[in-house]
Amino acid sequence: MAEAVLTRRRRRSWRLILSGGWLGVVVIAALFAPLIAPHDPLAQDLLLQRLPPAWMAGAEPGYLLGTDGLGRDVLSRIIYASQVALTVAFVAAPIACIIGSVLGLLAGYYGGWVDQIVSRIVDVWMAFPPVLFAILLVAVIGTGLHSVILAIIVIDWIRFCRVVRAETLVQRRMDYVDSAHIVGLSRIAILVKEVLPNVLPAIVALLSLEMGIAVIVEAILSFVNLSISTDDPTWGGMIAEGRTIIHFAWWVLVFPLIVLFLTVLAFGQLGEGLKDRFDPVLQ
Amino acid sequence: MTILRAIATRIATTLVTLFGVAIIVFVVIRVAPGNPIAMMLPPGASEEDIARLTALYGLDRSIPEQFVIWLGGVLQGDFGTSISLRQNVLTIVLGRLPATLELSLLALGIAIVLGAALAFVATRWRETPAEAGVDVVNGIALSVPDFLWGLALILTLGVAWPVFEISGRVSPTLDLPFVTQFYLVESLLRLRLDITLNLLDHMIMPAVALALPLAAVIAQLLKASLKETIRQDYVMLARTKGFSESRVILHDAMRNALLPTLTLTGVQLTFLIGGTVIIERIFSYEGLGNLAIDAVINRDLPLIQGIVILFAVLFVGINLAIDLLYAILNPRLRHG
Amino acid sequence: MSAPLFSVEGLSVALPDPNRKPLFRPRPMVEILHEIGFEIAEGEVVGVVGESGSGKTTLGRTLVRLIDPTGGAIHFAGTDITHRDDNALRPLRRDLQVIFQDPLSSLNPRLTVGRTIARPLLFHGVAASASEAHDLAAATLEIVGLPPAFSARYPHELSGGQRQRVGIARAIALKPRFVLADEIVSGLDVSSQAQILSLLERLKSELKLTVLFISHDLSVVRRLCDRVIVMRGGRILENRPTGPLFDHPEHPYTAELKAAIPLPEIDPDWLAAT
Amino acid sequence: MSAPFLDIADLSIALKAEPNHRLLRSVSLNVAPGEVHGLVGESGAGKTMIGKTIFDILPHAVTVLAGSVRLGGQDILTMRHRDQRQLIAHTSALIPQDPLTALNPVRRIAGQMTDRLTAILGLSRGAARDRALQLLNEVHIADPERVLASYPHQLSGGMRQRVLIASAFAAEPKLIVADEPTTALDVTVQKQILRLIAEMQERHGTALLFITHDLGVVAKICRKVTVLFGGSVVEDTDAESLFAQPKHPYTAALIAATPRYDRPEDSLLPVPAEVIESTWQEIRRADAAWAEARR
Repeated sequence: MAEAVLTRRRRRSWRLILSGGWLGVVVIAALFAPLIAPHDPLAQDLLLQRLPPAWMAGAEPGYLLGTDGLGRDVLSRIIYASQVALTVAFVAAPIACIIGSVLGLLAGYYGGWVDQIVSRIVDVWMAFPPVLFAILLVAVIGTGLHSVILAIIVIDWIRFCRVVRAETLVQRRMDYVDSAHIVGLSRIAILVKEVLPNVLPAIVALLSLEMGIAVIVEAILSFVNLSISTDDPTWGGMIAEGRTIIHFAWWVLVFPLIVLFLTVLAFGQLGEGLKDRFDPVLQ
Repeated sequence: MTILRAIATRIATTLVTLFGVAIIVFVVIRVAPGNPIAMMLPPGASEEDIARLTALYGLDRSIPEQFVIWLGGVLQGDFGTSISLRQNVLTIVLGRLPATLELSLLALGIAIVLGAALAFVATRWRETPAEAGVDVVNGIALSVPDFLWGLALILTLGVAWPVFEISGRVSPTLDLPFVTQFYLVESLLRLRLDITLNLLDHMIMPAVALALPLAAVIAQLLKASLKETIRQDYVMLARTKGFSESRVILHDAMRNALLPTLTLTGVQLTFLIGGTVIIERIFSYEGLGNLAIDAVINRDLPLIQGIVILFAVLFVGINLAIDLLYAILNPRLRHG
Repeated sequence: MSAPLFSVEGLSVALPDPNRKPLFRPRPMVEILHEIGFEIAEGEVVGVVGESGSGKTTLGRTLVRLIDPTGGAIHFAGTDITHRDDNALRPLRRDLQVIFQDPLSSLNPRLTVGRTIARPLLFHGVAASASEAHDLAAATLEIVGLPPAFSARYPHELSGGQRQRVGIARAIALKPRFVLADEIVSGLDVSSQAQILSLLERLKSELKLTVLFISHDLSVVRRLCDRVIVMRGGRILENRPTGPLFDHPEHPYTAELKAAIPLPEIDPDWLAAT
Repeated sequence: MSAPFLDIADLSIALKAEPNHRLLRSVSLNVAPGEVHGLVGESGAGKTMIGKTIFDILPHAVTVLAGSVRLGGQDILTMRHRDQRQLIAHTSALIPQDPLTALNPVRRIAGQMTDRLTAILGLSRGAARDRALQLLNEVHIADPERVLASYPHQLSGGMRQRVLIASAFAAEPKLIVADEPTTALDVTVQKQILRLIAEMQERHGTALLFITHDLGVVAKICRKVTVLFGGSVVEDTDAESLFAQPKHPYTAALIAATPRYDRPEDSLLPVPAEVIESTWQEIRRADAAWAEARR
């Protein structure tokens, strides 16, 4: 038994190391983009259009991952684009998390009319296809980083709300809540001091996962040309361009896609790993 | 009698939800700056022309007034006229709906088969490398959304090793003798298997992209549920009767494990259908989602409203159906 | 004789029926307790026995106002607490403590044993500072027979019997006037059960505890209680001092319950006897 | 006295990951046809593990180190898997602990009572149904047709336990293992169910292994008793002498710890720490000898 637990724990710590490591790389790339990027991400050069990656025939050695349809360096654009992606992840997801978690805790713990109101709002939100909702919002309030963040918060808070409400309902039925009641703690104190610590691991795991989802939503908005301005590099924007010239220059699509893929995967796995870390029973 | 009243209550809350959706869409798209009429007319159109068309579409009235007029129309089955396509909204939307439904159902089928198979393998060969493998696959499929799977499939099976078609619903060169928009169903009914194959050739990659996250969710829920179930005394009792482990899982545990999975799958199915919006865009698939994005970009207010309402009806209907199905399958509720 | 610590008159409770869940609608209410009345004197240990569905657990939870009564009155130490809200009850909570049946569920899994015991002490001002509360918690652990070092442990690191001792420590740390013990030995092995019971016996004489001891096991109740209440179907059938109740049961159901207990001695006729 | 039907000899079991730490320590136990044999111990003593070994449904993480489990002379631990499942299905049955969880909530009683008869013993549906009705009559169920058509949640706890007892006897097994069959029941129901088990066992002449933690129940229903502690047998004797003259101090302490309403002062006595310690010392000595012998 102990052996099995050890193996599982080892697998878990590998998950944390790998996902945390990759996200560390992305954060560094975003923070030090001007120092790391070999070229200006906006510099167009029509003579250097669609250069293949450095290891292929016809490549220029200075352009490691090739150039896009306007002759801009793919690697530099990927590095600069991580700034937008991480801004969205670290601003939009936490705000959505706070709004959704607070409402979910209140609805799950107090029940009654509080729960009725929150649940009806959630019902309405659930009746929208989230991606379409986000696209609609950005189309209405106009493109730009602030709009994108606002749209993600608007569509994302209910995911926290639903999970936290369900988890709170489970915890509320435990005897330790009754015994805190017996002590005389007020309802809000029980919610904050007794219930919240037991719901927190689920929130942390979801927050990490939703940071990845925020990055994806931004990419989708860029893909349909509705994110920030068209010039500034975003992974989604690069993918959209790559999709149109996929038969001539696959690398314009492939490299941002791989980076996006790994980033989203890392956020998800980090969440799972953290959830286990937080669980005292597994320690 | 009580059952009827219960169903009536449930339908009433459903209508409240739809009303909420209608209000939100209506208000959100009308606070948008810019006049959509100006966008549809050629540059240089006179102020007079713009004003005339604005009045024609009722856009010169106050928002509550517009809402009442629109709602009155909707209740009579009139969703208005599309500004960009100049056609009846309901006709356009219902014309595109079959394409999206066929894609979603194909994806759902793939997800259920794949998810159930993974859960079975992980349970039958639990605590072996097979289970660990399923966990890893699941973990990846869970955290990577359909958008990325779609692009990855285009790159691999569409471009690098071109096995499947990467755009459209059916090859334009094919002559389609169909009367409905349910091409896949109709081609099967008319035994035009050549067309069926061509349709599947286009649909398989978007369907798999949509199915993968849902398959992972189903596999994860079902596996957890099966693991819980096979620890139950009645499963142990079945084992002592001399049945094989596979039979015990399929015969004595699967049905119990499916019930909790089913309730959670309803919500996930709406996520899948919501995913068609971007997946159809990526694969240039002529469905409702692709239409929706065009409508947003063109500021086609009546069309956007129509599409969102249709999605909402679909989603709410699915959740209602899942609740009823759960009640039918659970003997505890049936005979309660 | 002094005034009783608890007095209960005509107490009725209705709860949502757990066996019926109509689709999309709240569960119908069923009456669990029907006009119950009894008293508990200060320093008395009263047993409540009954089979499942007798309403004994609901009775206990209603006395400490975890459940709202639908009728009747509950007086505790001269105060009417029947419909007091949380805020008004708070000053009394210190004197109304509970030991729960399942310590794994009643101890917060994310709090150490020490914090679980110390938190109420700080809350009610029994301890003035965190360190004083910690010392008191450690001392209480010793009273219930656990090493003070257990303060730092989490509930899942303890055995069933040890967890139940922590549950007892949390309840008595506040020096309450009344403790409700709800089936506290039913999940334990015979040997842990005997240990917990002798601990309770010791605490009863040392701390002069007033206890309502709920159990399905007549033998356990006989050992510990001064008086026994026999319940069935939400009603009290018998409420008498322990000795007479066991020696000469008045209600046939009490006699039936007694006869159904298998004693650890060979008796070939027991099975056939009805 | 006839040859034992169940014959467990020197059975040792451990976690695969920790083969040196045995969960069952050279356990021997046999039950003859027509005999009711009690298997007593506190939680963790290994009683349920023995029950699982008899049906070879131990968890994956556990492995048998040594010993044999014979059913009618054949060692199920060394048989081909298919033959073993057949042998178990034909000769042995389990009465489980909790009637609330031992019936599948989504299947009707009829299917659950007859599936072994139709799928493994090859009876026709009609014949299996007749057999089920007959058995429900035997366990004094007044309305067997209705019970067969019911789902478990429509029956009371005592009724479900009757159904489970009837199913256990369905295939005329030679051996029945009853794993704490009355622990989850109220005392008055427990007495009825004990009476019913004894009656059925006598009528069918089955060998019955009765697993329980309750010495009171043992005294009322068992002829022979095996007492387990820490995965090893501390005492194996007939019930009369166990209660009159317990040989092992742990057995004596266990009897003294058992509650009894007729003697409140000298029952419910905590098991003395010295007894626990000396019993563990015996076990550690046996462990050392066993490890030596295996080397």
